[in-house]
Amino acid sequence: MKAGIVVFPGINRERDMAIALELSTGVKPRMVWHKETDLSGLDLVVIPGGFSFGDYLRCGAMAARSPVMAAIHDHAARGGYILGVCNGFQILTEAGLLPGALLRNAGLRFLSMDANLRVERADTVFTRQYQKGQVFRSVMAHGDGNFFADTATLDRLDGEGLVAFRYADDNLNGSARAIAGVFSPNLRILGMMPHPEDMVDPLMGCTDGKPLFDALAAA
Amino acid sequence: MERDVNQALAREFGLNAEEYQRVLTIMGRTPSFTEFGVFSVMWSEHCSYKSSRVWLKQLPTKAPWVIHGPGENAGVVAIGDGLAAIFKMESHNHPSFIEPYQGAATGVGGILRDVFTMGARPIANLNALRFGNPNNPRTRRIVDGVVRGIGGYGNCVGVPTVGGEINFHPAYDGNPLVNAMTVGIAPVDRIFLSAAAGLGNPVVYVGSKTGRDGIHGATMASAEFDANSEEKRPTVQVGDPFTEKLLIEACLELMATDAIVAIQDMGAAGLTSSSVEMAGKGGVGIELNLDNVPAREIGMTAYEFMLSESQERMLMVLRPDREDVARAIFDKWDLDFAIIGHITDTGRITVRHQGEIKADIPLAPLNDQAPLYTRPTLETSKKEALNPARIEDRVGLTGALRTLIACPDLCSRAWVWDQYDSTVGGQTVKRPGAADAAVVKLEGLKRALALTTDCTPRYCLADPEAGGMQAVAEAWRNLTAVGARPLAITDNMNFGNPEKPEIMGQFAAAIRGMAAACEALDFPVVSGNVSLYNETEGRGILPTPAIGGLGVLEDAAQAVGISLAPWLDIVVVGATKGWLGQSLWLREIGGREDGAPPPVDLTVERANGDFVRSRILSGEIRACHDVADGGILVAIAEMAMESGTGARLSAHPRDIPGHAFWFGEDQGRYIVAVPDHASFIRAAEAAGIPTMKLGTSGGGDLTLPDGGTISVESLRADHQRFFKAWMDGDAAENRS
Amino acid sequence: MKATVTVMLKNGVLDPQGKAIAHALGTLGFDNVNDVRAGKVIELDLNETDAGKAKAQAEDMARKLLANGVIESFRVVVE
Amino acid sequence: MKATVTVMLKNGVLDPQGKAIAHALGTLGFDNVNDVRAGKVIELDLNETDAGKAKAQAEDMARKLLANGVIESFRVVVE
Ligand SMILES: Nc1ncnc2c1ncn2[C@@H]1O[C@H](COP(=O)(O)OP(=O)(O)O)[C@@H](O)[C@H]1O
Ligand SMILES: [Mg+2]
Repeated sequence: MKAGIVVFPGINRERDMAIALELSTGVKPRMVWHKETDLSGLDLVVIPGGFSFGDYLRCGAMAARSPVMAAIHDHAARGGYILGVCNGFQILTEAGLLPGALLRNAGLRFLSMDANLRVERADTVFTRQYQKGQVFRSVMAHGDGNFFADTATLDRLDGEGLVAFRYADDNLNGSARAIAGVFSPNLRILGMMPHPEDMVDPLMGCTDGKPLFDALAAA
Repeated sequence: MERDVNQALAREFGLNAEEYQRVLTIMGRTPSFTEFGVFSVMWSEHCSYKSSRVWLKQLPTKAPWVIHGPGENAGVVAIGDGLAAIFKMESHNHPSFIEPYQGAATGVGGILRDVFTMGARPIANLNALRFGNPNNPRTRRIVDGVVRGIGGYGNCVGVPTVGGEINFHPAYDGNPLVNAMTVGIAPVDRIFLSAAAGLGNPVVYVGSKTGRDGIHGATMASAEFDANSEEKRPTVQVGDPFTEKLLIEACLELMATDAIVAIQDMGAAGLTSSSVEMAGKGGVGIELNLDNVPAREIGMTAYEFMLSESQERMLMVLRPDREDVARAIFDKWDLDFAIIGHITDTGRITVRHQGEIKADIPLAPLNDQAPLYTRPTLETSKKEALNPARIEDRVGLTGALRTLIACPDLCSRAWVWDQYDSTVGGQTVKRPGAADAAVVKLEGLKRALALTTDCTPRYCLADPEAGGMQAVAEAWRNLTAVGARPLAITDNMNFGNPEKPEIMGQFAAAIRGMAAACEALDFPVVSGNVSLYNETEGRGILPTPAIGGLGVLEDAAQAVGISLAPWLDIVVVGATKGWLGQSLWLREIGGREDGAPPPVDLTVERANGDFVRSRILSGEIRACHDVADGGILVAIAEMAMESGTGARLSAHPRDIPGHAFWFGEDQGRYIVAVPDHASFIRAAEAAGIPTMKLGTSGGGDLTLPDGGTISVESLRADHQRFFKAWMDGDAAENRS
Repeated sequence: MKATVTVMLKNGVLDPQGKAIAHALGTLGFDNVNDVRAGKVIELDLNETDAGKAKAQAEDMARKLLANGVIESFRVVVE
Repeated sequence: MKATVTVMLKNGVLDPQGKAIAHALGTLGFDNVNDVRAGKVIELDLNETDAGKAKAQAEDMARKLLANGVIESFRVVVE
C-alpha cells in the first residue's frame, strides 16, 4: 500500500498521520503539496486534519477547490482508496466525494476529548481489523463536526450500510444519527471526524486507532 | 496627522519631563513626530523595562545547560540528543480586557513568534490566567472570550495547548491576566539570533501586510486603566492564525538553508523595536525605506508604519546572495516578502518615506540612555503565623472537602481545556489534568519535556518574598512530580503601578524570593516578561509572578500522572505541620484571607523532590501529586477523581488538628502511591526524608478518617459543576 | 461595483447559532424575538461596471465557493 | 417584522477571512475581485408591527450583543 498525505496550507495533523502510517506500513508516506497534480503510483490518498486555509468561510471549502483536487477526483474514479480525517472529512464532503456536510458543533464550542466510536461494519478495507459493533477510543478535536445530511440521504446511508462509525456514548457535536464517519458507495473512501492517528502509541494512552492503519497497510 | 513635538505630547506619549529632555539632548534638536514616536515606544515600560531592570538582574540565569538566557527573543536550554528547548512566557493583559477573544488570541500568536523566530518548531503552548470575581458578570464574558481566543488561535496553528492555570480574585476584576507560554524545539547548532550584521545586507519584511493596528500598544501596556480607557482605545489587533501557521512553516523552511543572518519577530512596537533591537544588538546601522513595506491600508504615514502592531510579521537580515531562495519560499506559502532596507555602518536608524527622511536617530544612545529607575520600595509588612489550634473547624472534613473541590479556584478546569486541542502533533503523553506537569514527547525520540505554569498570588500578596519563592518551588515540584529533571524557568512578572513604593516593594521582594529558589534548586531564569501598571482606578492586582517551568525526562515511558490505581499504599512525602495561614481552607471555609503564607524551606524542598524523582524513575511510585492548594485531602481527592478509584484514609497524628492536617498547605510535599509503603518508607528514612502512610487505594468511595464516606462519582459531579453551570448559555457570544 | 452575497442555512438545517443568539437575547430581556437565523455576508468589490454582469459573476462565485448547496442558500444584491 | 442586522469588521481592522476568500476566488479564476470583506448577518423575526420600533430594538440588540463594538460596526434593515 503506497500512501500519500495531501498537505493544504493550514493543515496541521499531517505529521501525526505520517507517524501512524509509517508505524503500520513501515514506509514513510509521500507528502503531497496541494498544488501538485499527479497522484499516480499512490494506492491510498490521505487528507489529514487541521485548518486548511484557516477554515475561513467554511471548513474545507477552499481546500476542496485547490489544484490537487482534480487528481483526487481522478484517484477516486479509478477506485483508489481515500481517507479523510477531521478537516479531511470536511474537505471530502465539500468536494462532493462524500455526502452531507459538517456544521458547527451543537454546543458552538471546540471539543477536544476522547470519543468512543462504534464500528458499524467490519468488512471494509478500513475496518476489517475491528469487529462489527466493537467500540474503540479515538481523539476528537474539532469545532465543526456536526454531521448533517437530509433525511433521504441519511436513510440511504443507513440503508446501504455506508455509515462507518457512530459515537457510542455522548453525541456531543450533535451529529445526525450520531454519525462519526461515512463511506462512499464503493467503500473505498472513508471520512471521519475523530482522529485514529493520535491513538497508535501506548505512550499516548491507547492504541485503539492502530487497527485501522494496520488494515490499510495489509491492503 | 503629524503633531508638534513638545512637552505636552511627551506627556501624552507617556514620557516625563526629564525623559523628554533626554530625547532633546540625544537628538540635539527637536525630534520629528516619527522620531519621537520611536523614542516613546522604545522608552515605554514595556520595551525598556525601566522600572524592573535593576531588579531582574538579581535573577540567576546560568547553568551548564543554559545556551541563551534572558536578552534573546526566548530562553534556550540544552535538553539532550543534540536538541534545545526554546521557551518564553508573555502577557497580553490589557488587550484581553478590552477585547478578550482577540487579546488572548494575539497573545498566543505573539509568544509563538518569539519562539519560532529562534529556529524552533513550537511543540506546546501553556497559559496562566487570572480573572476577577466570578459573580461579576463581566468576568464571565472575559473568561469565555479568553478561553475561546486561546483555543481559536492555538488550535488553528496546530500547536497543542497542554497546560496552564486559572485563579479568580476580585483584585483582577478590572484587570485580568493573560500570560501565554510557548515551548519549541531546535537542534542546538541551528539557533537563530537577532543581532544584525553585514554592511549592505538586505533587511527583509515577511508575513502579513501592515495596517494601523494597535498603534501605541506598547505604551498602552504600560499605562493604567481609568474609566475612559475604553473610549480612548486604539484599534484592536485581530489575529490571523492561518497566516501565522504559514509563517511558521515558511520560516522553518528558510531556516533549513543558510540564508538568514538575523531574524526577529515584530511584536510590541512592531517595526520600531524589531529594527532598533536588531541593529542595536549587532552594533550596526539600519536604513529602512517605508515605501516598500507591504501596506494593508492607504495613506499610512511613517509614524504609523513604525508604530503599527499588526500581527504575523517578521523582520530578517539575509545574505544578499540568498534573496531568491528566500523569496521563493515565501511565494510558495503566499506570504508577503519585501526588501525594505539594508544594514549600514552609521550606527543610526534612518527611515525614508516618500522621498523624505522621516527619522534619523543614533542607536547607541536610544538604547543605552533609555531611562532606568531604582524606584522607591516599601516592604510589605510581615503577617503573623496563625496557630492552627486557635482556628476552629465548624464544618468537618467531609463538608470542607466537598466545598473546596467545588470552589472556583479548585474545581475542574475540564470545561476550559476541553476547548483546547491538546493532542495535535501526536506526542502528548500527559494531557491537562492527567499529571502535575504536561508531558510532551519529542517526535521520533524517547525523550520528553515536562511543562508547567505556577503561581499562588494570595501568598504573594501576604508575603511577596515567600510567594515568589513558593512559585518557583511549586513549578520545580510539579516537574519533579512527573519524574522530570527541572531545567529552567521563564517568568511573567505581573504587578501594579511601579511608581507606588508598596508595589515596587512587592516586585523587589518577589524577585528576591524567586532568585533564592532558582539558586537553591539549580533552576535558572532564561527568559521572561514584565507587565506593570496592572491597575484599574488605582486598585492594583495581586502581585503575580507567574512561573513557567521546563524539565526533561530521558524516557517518556517513565512519566507518572496523578491517576490513582487500586490496591496501592498512599504515602505523603514531606513534613506536615498544618499550615492554615493563607490556605484555601481558611478562605473558603473560615471566610478570611489571613496570616502568613506557608514558608518554603529550599533545602528540604530539594531533598524531598530529589527523593521522589529517584523513586519515580525506579518505577516504585505509580502515581504522584504535589500537595498544593487545599492540602493533602484535596490532593488525594484529585487523584481519586482522575482514576475513579477511591481510598480509605487513616487517622491523623494527634498533635495536629484534623482540618489543619488534611487541608493545611505546608510546602515541599507530595502524595505518592506505591505498592508497598513499608519498603518505601524505609528508603525515605534512610535518605532522611519524612513520610507518613495515609491509607490505601481501592473501591469507589473515599473514606475519610473521621468516618465520613463520599463516592468518587459524587465528588466528581461537585468538582465539575462550577464552570458548566457558570458558562452554559453563553455560546451566542461566539466570535469568528 | 459592489456585490453583497448573503449566505443562510437552508430551512430544515439546524441553526444552533441562531438558537443561541435567541436565547441570549431573551436573557438580556428582549422578549419579543420569535426567531433568529444567523448567516454570513460577503461583500465583493468587483472590477465591473455592468450591474447584470456583476450579479452573474457574484452568483457564480457563490455557487462555486461562497455557499455550500447542501446546507446553504444565497442571495446576491448589487449596488 | 423582520429585521436584518449586518455586522462587519470596522474599517482598518484586519479581516483574515475576507483576505483568504479573495485569494481563493483568485485561484478559481475570478480575476476581477478588488476586495472582499466577510461579515455576519443575523435575521431577527420580531413580534413588533411598527417599523421604527423594530429598528430601534434591533439596533439595541446589536449594540448589546450582536456586534462587538470594539472591532465591529453594524447596520439594520427592517422589512
Ligand atoms: N521577568 C523577566 N525575567 C527574565 N527575563 C526577562 C524578564 N522580562 C523580560 N525578560 C527578557 O528580556 C528580553 C526582552 O523581553 P521582551 O521585551 O518581552 O521581548 P520581545 O519583545 O521579544 O517579546 C527577553 O529576552 C526576555 O526574556
Ligand atoms: Mg521578540
